[in-house]
Amino acid sequence: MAKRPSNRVLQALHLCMVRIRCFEEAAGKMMENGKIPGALHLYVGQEAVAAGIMQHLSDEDQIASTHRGHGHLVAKGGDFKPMFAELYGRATGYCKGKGGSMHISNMEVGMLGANGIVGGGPPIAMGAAFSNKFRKTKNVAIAFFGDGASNEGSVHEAANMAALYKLPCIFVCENNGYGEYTSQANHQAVQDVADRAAGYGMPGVVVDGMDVIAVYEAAGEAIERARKGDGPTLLECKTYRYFDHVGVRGMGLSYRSDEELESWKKRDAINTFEKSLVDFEIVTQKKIDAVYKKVNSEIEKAIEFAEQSPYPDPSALLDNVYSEEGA
Amino acid sequence: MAKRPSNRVLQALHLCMVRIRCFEEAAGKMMENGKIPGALHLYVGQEAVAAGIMQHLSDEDQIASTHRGHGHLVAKGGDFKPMFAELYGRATGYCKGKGGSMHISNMEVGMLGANGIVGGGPPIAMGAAFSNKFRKTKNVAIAFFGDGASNEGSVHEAANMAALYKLPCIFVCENNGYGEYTSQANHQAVQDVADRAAGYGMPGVVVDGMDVIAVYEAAGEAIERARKGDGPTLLECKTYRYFDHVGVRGMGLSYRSDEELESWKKRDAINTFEKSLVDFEIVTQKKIDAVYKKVNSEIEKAIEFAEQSPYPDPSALLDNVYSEEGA
Amino acid sequence: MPEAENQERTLTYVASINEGVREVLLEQDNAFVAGEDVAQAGGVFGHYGGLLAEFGPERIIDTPISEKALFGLGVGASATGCRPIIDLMFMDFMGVCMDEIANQMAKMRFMFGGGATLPVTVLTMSGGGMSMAAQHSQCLEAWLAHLPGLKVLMPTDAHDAKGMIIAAARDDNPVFVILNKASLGRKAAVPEGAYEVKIGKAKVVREGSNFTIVTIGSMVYEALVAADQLADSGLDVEVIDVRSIQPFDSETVIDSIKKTHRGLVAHEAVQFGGLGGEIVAQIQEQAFDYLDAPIARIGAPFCPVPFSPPLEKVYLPNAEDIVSKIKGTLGI
Amino acid sequence: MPEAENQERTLTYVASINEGVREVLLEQDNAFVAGEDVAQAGGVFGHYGGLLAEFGPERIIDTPISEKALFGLGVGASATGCRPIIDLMFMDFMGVCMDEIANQMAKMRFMFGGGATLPVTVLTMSGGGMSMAAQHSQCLEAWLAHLPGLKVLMPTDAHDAKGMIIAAARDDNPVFVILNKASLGRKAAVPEGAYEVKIGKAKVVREGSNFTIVTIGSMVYEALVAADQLADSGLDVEVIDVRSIQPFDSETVIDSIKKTHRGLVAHEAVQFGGLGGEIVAQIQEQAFDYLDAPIARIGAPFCPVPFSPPLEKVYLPNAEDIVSKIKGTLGI
Ligand SMILES: Cc1ncc(C[n+]2csc(CCOP(=O)(O)OP(=O)(O)O)c2C)c(N)n1
Ligand SMILES: Cc1ncc(C[n+]2csc(CCOP(=O)(O)OP(=O)(O)O)c2C)c(N)n1
Ligand SMILES: [Mg+2]
Ligand SMILES: [Mg+2]
Repeated sequence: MAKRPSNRVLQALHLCMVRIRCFEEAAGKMMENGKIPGALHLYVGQEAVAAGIMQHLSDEDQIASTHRGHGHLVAKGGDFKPMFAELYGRATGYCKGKGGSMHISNMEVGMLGANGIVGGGPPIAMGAAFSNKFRKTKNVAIAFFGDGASNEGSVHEAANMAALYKLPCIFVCENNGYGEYTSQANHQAVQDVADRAAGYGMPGVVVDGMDVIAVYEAAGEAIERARKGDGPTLLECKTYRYFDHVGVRGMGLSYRSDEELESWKKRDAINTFEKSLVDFEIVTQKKIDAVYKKVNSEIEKAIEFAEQSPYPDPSALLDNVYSEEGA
Repeated sequence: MAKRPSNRVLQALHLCMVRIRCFEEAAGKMMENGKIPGALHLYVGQEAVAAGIMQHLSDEDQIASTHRGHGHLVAKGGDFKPMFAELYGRATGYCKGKGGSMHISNMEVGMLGANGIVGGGPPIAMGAAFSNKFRKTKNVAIAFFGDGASNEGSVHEAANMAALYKLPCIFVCENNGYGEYTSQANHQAVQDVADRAAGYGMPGVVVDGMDVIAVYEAAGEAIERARKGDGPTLLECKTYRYFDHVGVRGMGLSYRSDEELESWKKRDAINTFEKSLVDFEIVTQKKIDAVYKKVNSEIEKAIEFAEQSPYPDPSALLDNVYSEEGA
Repeated sequence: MPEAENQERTLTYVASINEGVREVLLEQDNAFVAGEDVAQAGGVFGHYGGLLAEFGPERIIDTPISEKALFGLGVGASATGCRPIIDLMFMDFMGVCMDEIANQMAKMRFMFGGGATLPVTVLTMSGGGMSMAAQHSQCLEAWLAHLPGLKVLMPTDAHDAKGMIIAAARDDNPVFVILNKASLGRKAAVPEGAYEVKIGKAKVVREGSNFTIVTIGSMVYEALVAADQLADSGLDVEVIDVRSIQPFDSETVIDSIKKTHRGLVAHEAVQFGGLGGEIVAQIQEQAFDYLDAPIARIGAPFCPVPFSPPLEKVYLPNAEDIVSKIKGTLGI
Repeated sequence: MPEAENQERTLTYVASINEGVREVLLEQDNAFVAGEDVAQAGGVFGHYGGLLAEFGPERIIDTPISEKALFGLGVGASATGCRPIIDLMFMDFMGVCMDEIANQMAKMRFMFGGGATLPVTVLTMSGGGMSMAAQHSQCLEAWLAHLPGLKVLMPTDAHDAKGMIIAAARDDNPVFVILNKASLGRKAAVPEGAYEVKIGKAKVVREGSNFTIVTIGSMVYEALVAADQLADSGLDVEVIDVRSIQPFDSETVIDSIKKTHRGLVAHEAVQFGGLGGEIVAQIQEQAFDYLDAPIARIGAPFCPVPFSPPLEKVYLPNAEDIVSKIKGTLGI
């Protein structure tokens, strides 16, 4: 169907996944070192989803993210420095330290925020898609949500409205099998969230979320469809998170087995993709190593930047509650 | 499939529909006469749905109704006197005049209330179904909702939870083609709300809501399934309301055509059923006339009762906010 | 009412809402109206009548019955270049979309460190008196005024309804304009064309020298009646229409109290936990030494809104209640 | 704290919640706990730990992330013979299910003319201090206390947490027990077995003669610290823990003010529109002639809860704020 991605795209997908992985691992480490306060929901394991989708988007396309939002922002073009600074709660962060991990955002790259409310994003993405259509742009908006979030009424309402108005909105369900510590089997009676698409009158597509090319291609189709004015798609990506729901080791509950985790790690999106890249001689292992090195040094600098950045001044507390221009 | 209903059942279905029709027509008249205050959402046209479903239920089975709730309560065994008294806002009403049309209810016959909030009923019915299972009864609970309400998040959540726990809950969508003045085509991109059932892992059934036998049989299957512990069903009944959204003539908006209304009236559930009953010599026209006479005289008495009933005493205002027993 | 003094033309509240929205749509290309039955039906109270014909279905939009999506639309579209006007048919339905209101719309700008601007206006209808019972008659403005990030207006008369809708739509923040059912058919002088009623400014609707009634929404009418009745008891009552509950114009209220030394706050909302408490607390904090008597409050009793007309009549605070409360407090 | 005087055993707040719920489950066959991650995970703060093992999956129930359904479950099941305990993980999520809370749970009994009884208990977690930012740190009790039909409790310490959960579950009305994060790890003397902390009764946690601090939830701790500090300034401060905000025990508060003649109300919730206003209004209405100074208020400033720890620290009211506010008000 979709033509095979160019080498440029393949490398971009790889770089994107590596950037996310390294960012999240570093964030997790800094959290465990007591440097990052609050709750951190890490994206490690799910990189192929963010990478495969965001590869199709420009800064004018929007996404509304979830509590597990760093990966989305990295893929959408977020800069490491203001990202780390935000996680650290510094004045130089994307949200001036006011949002933190759960509200990290950058409107300039079209990232309408992580969201502390499960199911909070899809109505907002749908609204952005409405705006895209209303303003007669060709932009799309992506609504990210988890398998757990699929049971929130807000997702249902947003999907129905998007289908009704044929909005350029892609509903991306990142099904990692769990909502916190509750398995999918314990939160819904269906196996594929995509089965819900038919009830809204939109296509429902299931894709292997550990296969970045599969995600890239399925997303490409959905996004093209949306840009043409043919309306939304529900794209379900089967994936897995390697760390705990919150943080790295989290609360240490035994809600899933080591075997399960290992079996997913065997299919790790980055490892398998790198193997293909090398096997098909698209890049050398050396080049791959160089990618990691570059990314990690960027991360080091970003952490340094964050750690040297000042905390917000107490006097800033009451800023940004209202926009003053219009008041 | 299901065996042909007995003559007793056929007559009960007929009586039930006639009782609803006559009740609603009288209520509409009294409203137009200025006797009934507030908003009245009349059920005329949809009688086959309430009749066909409630025929399977006992007082211990529950229903959670909608803003269009009189028909459901009549079919569930509601008494005309306290019903009219409630519409009139009298102390002798089912809710002591505190609820009115939009909150009419009677727990003794398992009617958990009309509801002023679109989509308000299904989570409550689901909760009652949970209770039935928890308390190890064989009772079922019915969640009524309209085509318009199918787009509320609450319905989505209740359906998913009911399917997950295999609750004895039937989700009955009365699709009358409109939510207030907005046609189904203008509120959702699908034609059959039942298409949403698959996404929850429950059967979805579409039935002709103007055919009381069809409703009765489909409901019978769903209810039997639920009582056996096999979980919920989404039963969509295609139907039509003859009067305006509120009241009889309502706001006089032209949101649907006279032809459309007439075409549905030609298939009127009561008329066509009566014709069959006579044709198949199950009852005589004379007996049918007697049914109307009896029902109408009961209604007259009920109206008289309501009109002669006192309004609630102002001192009753603060009663019933809390239950005192446990406080 | 001072602003309208030289105007001849009077309009009903319903018609003035319509004019206000129309002016906004003429003025702002990226403004649209979205809500349930706002387009084809023109709103359940007719206040959007004619707008579909004039502005077309792209700008006057009937939505599904999905308030979470509706408010998501308001948030997402306003953050990305539109200026939505969102209609919530009855204020009571806020519960269905309170997350979108409280956690998204109100907080997005702050959470993003100022990164997002949300020029969205919400119009909704509050209050009782129509036998609409417990779920269609509430006054829940206290919920909204407690939420940093929102502005909240409650225009009482036709003049303010139009002017506040325009002010709200021109503001770059989420602004709720809470309309009230008791005003729907009432007329007031309404200027043609666009004008603003300033957000954050209360209005002295009756001047007086020795008692202040601070009122919100429908209670303004009752307070004016009460003021007339109290004149016989030697009270020269000043009546203030708060109009803008967030931001709240404490200055106008405090100045009046400093002049009159006595006062009462009246609203239709349930008294316990209503805005009356906030206003009283501010008065006693800022004008303690001026007070000759406690500031009294009038609000609805602690029960849901009853359906039965005689009960609802007892339930709703009115001029009589105000008069007797004031007399009781002053011992006259 | 008087009720616990002769008890040796101390427990953390987390452990006392657990015991309270356990006592209820032992006592009431038709009680069950439903919520997100309450069963297998034992709750995100561990307060339901061990209950699944003891009572089984029929009574300790993990639900989908569907708060509307969860509260519908509470309403429907309680109206039909069960006594549900519903866990709402964070109070901030109320917006997602506010209709079920406000329009169904709170009003059903009244709308039905007394025809329904809803013995349902809701447990939820409020407050800041954990860098959880704007959507996981709120104190929204003012929304609930404004709703006739609900009872609303805010136990501050471990003793009251257990006793109030038991009292709530034995009550035949919908009762919210708002727990608070600042208390989670704190210990207090907690009796074994079942006991009730009476709904509607405030607690004098420190006696004093010439100033009253009326507090809610986490602010009790700050008030006690402030009281110690103020002793040097000649103030003998009485501290009242409101505990039951609906019904509200005005008697205890008024009695104290009549004795001390001066006071301050402190809560963690945003000051504007918070319950402080209600309490101040009642005090000045019922004890006007006893007041030597205005009743001051302390609450959070008018902005969402910020993430960054130093900002959150400024945001959260504390002992220092209380002390300086009191000194400012009294001019000492
Ligand atoms: C409305 C709401 N309910 C509950 C929560 C608590 N919570 C945070 S994340 C989460 C699980 C979400 O699961 P899923 O949507 O599958 O996303 P994942 O964490 O797996 O990425 C829950 C229950 C919340 N933040 N908001
Ligand atoms: C949450 C909510 N939104 C909107 C309304 C206003 N309203 C009352 S009835 C109705 C239409 C309902 O349509 P449907 O569910 O199809 O039921 P029908 O009236 O056709 O029986 C609307 C929008 C409401 N009562 N509650
Ligand atoms: Mg998940
Ligand atoms: Mg309908």
